[in-house]
Amino acid sequence: MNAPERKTAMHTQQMTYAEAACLALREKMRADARIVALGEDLGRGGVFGQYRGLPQEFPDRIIDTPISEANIMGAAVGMALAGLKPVVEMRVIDFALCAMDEIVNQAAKNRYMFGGQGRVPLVARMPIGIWSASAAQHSQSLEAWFAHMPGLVVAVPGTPADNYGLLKSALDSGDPVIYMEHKELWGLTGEVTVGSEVPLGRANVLTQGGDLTIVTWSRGVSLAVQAAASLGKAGIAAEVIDLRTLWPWDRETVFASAVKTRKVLVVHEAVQVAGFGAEVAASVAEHVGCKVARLGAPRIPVGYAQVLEDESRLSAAKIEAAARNILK
Amino acid sequence: MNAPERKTAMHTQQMTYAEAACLALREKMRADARIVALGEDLGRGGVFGQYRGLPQEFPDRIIDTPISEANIMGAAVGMALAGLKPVVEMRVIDFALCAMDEIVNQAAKNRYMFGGQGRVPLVARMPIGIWSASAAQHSQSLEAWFAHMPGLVVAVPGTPADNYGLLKSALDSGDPVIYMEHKELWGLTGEVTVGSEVPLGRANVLTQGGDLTIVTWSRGVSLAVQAAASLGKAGIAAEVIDLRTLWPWDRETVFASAVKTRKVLVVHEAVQVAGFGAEVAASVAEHVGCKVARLGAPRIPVGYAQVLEDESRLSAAKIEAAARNILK
Amino acid sequence: MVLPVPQQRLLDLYRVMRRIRAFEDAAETASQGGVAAWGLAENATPAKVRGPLHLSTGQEAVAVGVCANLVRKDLLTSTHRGHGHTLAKGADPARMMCELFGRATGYNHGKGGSMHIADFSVGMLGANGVVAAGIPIATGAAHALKLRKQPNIVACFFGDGAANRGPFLEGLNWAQVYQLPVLFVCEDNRISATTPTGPMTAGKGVSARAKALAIASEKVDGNDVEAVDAAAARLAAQVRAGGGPRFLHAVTYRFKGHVSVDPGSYRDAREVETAKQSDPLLLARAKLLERGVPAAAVDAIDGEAGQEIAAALATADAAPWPQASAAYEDIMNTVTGAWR
Amino acid sequence: MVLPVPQQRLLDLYRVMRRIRAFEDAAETASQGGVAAWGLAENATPAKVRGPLHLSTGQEAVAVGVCANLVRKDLLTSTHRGHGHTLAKGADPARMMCELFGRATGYNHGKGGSMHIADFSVGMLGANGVVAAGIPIATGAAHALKLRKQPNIVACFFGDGAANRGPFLEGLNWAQVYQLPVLFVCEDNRISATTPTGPMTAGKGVSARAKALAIASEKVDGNDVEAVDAAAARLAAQVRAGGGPRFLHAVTYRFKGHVSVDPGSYRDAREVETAKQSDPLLLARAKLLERGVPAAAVDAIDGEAGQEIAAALATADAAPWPQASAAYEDIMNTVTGAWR
Ligand SMILES: Cc1ncc(C[n+]2csc(CCOP(=O)(O)OP(=O)(O)O)c2C)c(N)n1
Ligand SMILES: Cc1ncc(C[n+]2csc(CCOP(=O)(O)OP(=O)(O)O)c2C)c(N)n1
Ligand SMILES: [Mg+2]
Ligand SMILES: [Mg+2]
Repeated sequence: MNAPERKTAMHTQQMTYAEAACLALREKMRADARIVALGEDLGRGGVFGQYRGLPQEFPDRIIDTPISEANIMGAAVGMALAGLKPVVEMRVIDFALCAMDEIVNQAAKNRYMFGGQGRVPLVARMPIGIWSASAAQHSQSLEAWFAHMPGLVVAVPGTPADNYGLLKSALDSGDPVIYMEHKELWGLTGEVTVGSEVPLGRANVLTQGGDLTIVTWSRGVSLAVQAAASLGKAGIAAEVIDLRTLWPWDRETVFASAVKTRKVLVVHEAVQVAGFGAEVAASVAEHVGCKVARLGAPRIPVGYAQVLEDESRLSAAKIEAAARNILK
Repeated sequence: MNAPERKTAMHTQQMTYAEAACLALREKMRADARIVALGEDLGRGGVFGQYRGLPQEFPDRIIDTPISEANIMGAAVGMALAGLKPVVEMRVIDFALCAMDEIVNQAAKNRYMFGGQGRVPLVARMPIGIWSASAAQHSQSLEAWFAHMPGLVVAVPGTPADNYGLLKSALDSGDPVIYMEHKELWGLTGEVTVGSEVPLGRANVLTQGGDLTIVTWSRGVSLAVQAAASLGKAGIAAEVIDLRTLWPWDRETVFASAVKTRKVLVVHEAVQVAGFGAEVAASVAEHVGCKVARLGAPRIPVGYAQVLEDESRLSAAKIEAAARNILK
Repeated sequence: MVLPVPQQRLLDLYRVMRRIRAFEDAAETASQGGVAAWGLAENATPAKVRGPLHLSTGQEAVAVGVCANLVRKDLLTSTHRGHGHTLAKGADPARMMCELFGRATGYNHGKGGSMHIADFSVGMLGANGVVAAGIPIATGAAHALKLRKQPNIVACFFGDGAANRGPFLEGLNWAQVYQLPVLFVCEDNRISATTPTGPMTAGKGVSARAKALAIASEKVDGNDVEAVDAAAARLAAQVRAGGGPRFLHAVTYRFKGHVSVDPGSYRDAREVETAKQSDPLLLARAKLLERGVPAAAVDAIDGEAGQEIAAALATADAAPWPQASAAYEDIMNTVTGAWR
Repeated sequence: MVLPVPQQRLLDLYRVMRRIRAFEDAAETASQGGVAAWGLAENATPAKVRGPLHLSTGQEAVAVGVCANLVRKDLLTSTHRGHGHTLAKGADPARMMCELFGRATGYNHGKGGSMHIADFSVGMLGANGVVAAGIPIATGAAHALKLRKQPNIVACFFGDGAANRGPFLEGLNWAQVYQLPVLFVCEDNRISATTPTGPMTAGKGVSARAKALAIASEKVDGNDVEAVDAAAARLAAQVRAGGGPRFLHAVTYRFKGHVSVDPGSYRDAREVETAKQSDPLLLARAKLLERGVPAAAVDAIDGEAGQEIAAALATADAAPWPQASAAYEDIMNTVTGAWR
């Protein structure tokens, strides 16, 4: 059933975060006929254009579905058990809440609970994050939930290159991957090395520095780099680490940086209380014993008006202020 | 519509954790006709006996429902908006995963999203924890998820007295409360001060000590007290703090103890990675800057066989070992 | 000029439909160019209405025909496409527009926007960003009304796409089991975002599903406000009399894209043009003229609606923004920052 | 002694039913006194079967009649009450008993127990602790079979209580929309844990719901294994021929409590006694005798089943426990402890 594999020579190309995902999926679908994608409105290329062109190339494998999140996810589990590799589109993570039994009790536990009799190699895409004026039910970031859940892999790409490379690795993982693209990054342009892969569990050190470590992911990445540049002008050298995957997460890289700088600031858009930043900060405190601080959203739903939404948003200025605070 | 309030004189009485909940609910239902309880099999007193006697006393207000977790929770939101105070029984938290949209997108956000036009004073009971040989889909503890979610209160009683006193406060909270009883505590007997209440957000310091602080809740409470007793024999004085509610949580009490002991061990049955222990440990590290450590379950589903289940279980011995480790 | 009663009712229905149309048109204009949704890049100059805006243009007759049979204390749950329901239930267009503009004087103090428009004071319990999520809430509200022995009913609006989600089954089953006072209203515009609903829906559609649960239903032309009004009158009366839930299946059409920034290019332009010939406002106007109501009287209603909405826009434009501190209100313990 | 073909089939069906009954009875005995479930206190001396045990005693004819029409490569999803389905699909009772005993040699290596009993090698994709959760999984498996152009079908078992959960609607709709090869089987024992299902279920029951989705259904006496076999044969053939999903509504009775430690005192004792007169094993035996099969031949089957299950118990009793380290297998990156 497999189409002949087309080898792609490595070359770099400018593209958006959405285009990077399209390209990764196209390559993988060409190489592996078991990959299908299912979700609402996919036949028109996905509501963010992240499947653009694929319905034309793979008319039988890009599947439009009824509005039935529970069944979309549950069906993907069944498909995986019966030999396919489904990519499940949840549109925004907020709607994945309609499919939590299927994700948590079914997809995540299947392999373990049945003693390894089956595997569930699905990739569940659930775009996260604040998205201009979309208010409380379309703006959540729940990566911490899935990091807490045994059996799940969690990927949180912050750049086009990582969205390309991680999506490919996710499709090879063999276990269910919660794949979280950020809704405000779709249009972000960057260089992608076509033909590359980004391994799960490997962080990316974006800037080197000895004064403090900033650990972040997803929407935080470009803002942290901006903040680091601004700090740099003031003579403060920040090491910015993009975790890229939260499970597994690259403890070695973070701990090594923490040992060097003795000050770790964790930055994420999600609510700070019980966010994944708590896991990183607690781990650093336990294993390195240095200073830690967190910057996340206050424990409020995301509001609609700009001024309210801004209270939940990250910004380079907020990151810079938090960095200066930990340096005090 | 309110029944005449019956004043209960304060007196203490021995009872089980399940009986304590029954008593609290009975008192509240007698005093406030707006309180109703709904869930599967409630008409027979609940599968753990935690509603025993109530169907007889309140035949119209203890409501048997179809197996429809999503609608049970969603209906409770509607009931609350239309003037009732529903107690929602989810049986075990694992089934509450079938109602996550209703809990997270509807119950938790309603008050905020609609600008305070309405309130959702519901109490969602979702028993947590490992329960002899019930395996991966009936043994979860997901308190960290709800602590992460703006709009929700989270209570995790560890004793009969607290199950009595917290359930009463939960019914007064005015906002949705995730009320997590532990399935292995139903039979636990203890002294209850009838007529008392336990405020939300106030921890209970169970033992005093200057050598280290053990912060825990729910199933961890009695095990930590046991471990502290054993440590005490070896001349180590542990201060055991039962948080009792995770949102709000009693940071002042924990920080004060941390300032004194300079060593904080957080203990919970839930998976350690991104558990609520991470929030406590990270907060202590940030605000007190002392040594922290965590003891939670490994990131595996709960297995069926005793030896597998034991890997996920807390024990006094494991707590003692972790305590000795942080003292090194 | 004294009109016979039926024309007065149609004029009243027409007036509310026209108010909705004017509101939607104004909101649509105010949203142009500024929504960072639907795959478009974020715009540097934000529009006055920044968030996703789901317009019910073309579907006014359903909201109006149903709500004409509700009293103020009756309750209503809505969908993401909720402006029409909210106005038809009696909300103030100016406070609604303030909400869409994200102002402190909006119904939700700027916290909700279009997708969460609500006016609890007239029993409108909120638009909802999650398809079908209003159904369980409506059944619960009806359950409370029954337990509290109140004489009111709940109208529960949802789209054709919602009938494929689990809560549709759970909610309808529940309402029938407990014989609750709820009128389910399926606004069947035959599309779910960009996907035609028909091929995604097994069997003979929503009425068959209601029937399988023994819930009596009626199907109406959802563009004919009198037909909707008449069917809703019958069904609401049965519900109000304690007969348990009823189901209204109203077939209509969505003139606009799924959200205001969606050009809807996945639809055949001719299909849209044809559908516009059954514009519920045109149909109602034609009926009025045919029955002898002078064009000037109808035009006057149009003019009043235009003025009313122009005033709403002006109010919204002049209204104050929320304070940043308001982000910590309407939620426990965050106002002091203590639990941040 | 050469029997005419129909009796051979009935004997075969009887043999599997008897195996299931013997398995359930033995498991029930092995679970006595040790389950810390259902409000009982934890017992100091754990039983051999520690976990919650949902017995299908009395319902054997449904599992057996349906699975007699499946081939090994056909797939099956089950419920919390899955022993019968698993045995009927061809699993080895000894490896099943090992699993119930929590031994390393069980199908799930002791990780799942009764509630997650499974034998993927015969296409039995698992019992499930969540009511109705098998339905979406079955539709997805069938979707894969169709996309991969495989000639097999999926049997999807669920209880009457499951028909009130959302995934029932979502899954049936999905199966019909994509015309998938799935046979839905409702094992209607008329109770959901301690709650009679009838009063919780609107309308004319599950078949009406299937019909509303245009899925053809048959209703059978679920205690008559020949009736189930015949109906399943018809429906499975239609499904296999590419006719899309079909629905079998089998009415039966649960002889035991909801779980093995539940005395079921909420039920009228006479109701249970009456029901036992329609014990599917008694009915099949009576038919066999009536048709001239000697009692000794039937007794022999009973004896063989008893021996087989006694052997399974002995195997399970002697089987090794899992190693503690096995807790970190079958899951990524935990085996090394690196990601603890
Ligand atoms: C649970 C859920 N899934 C998906 C969406 C995204 N979504 C918003 S509206 C819509 C289409 C809804 O169709 P229908 O119910 O017919 O309502 P209409 O938009 O036609 O009024 C979808 C898929 C959502 N909001 N909620
Ligand atoms: C989603 C969910 N809700 C509740 C339960 C608890 N529960 C287990 S079995 C059962 C009754 C199921 O009834 P039915 O589907 O008729 O199956 P039966 O037990 O009669 O075989 C319930 C409520 C569950 N396992 N999953
Ligand atoms: Mg529609
Ligand atoms: Mg049943």
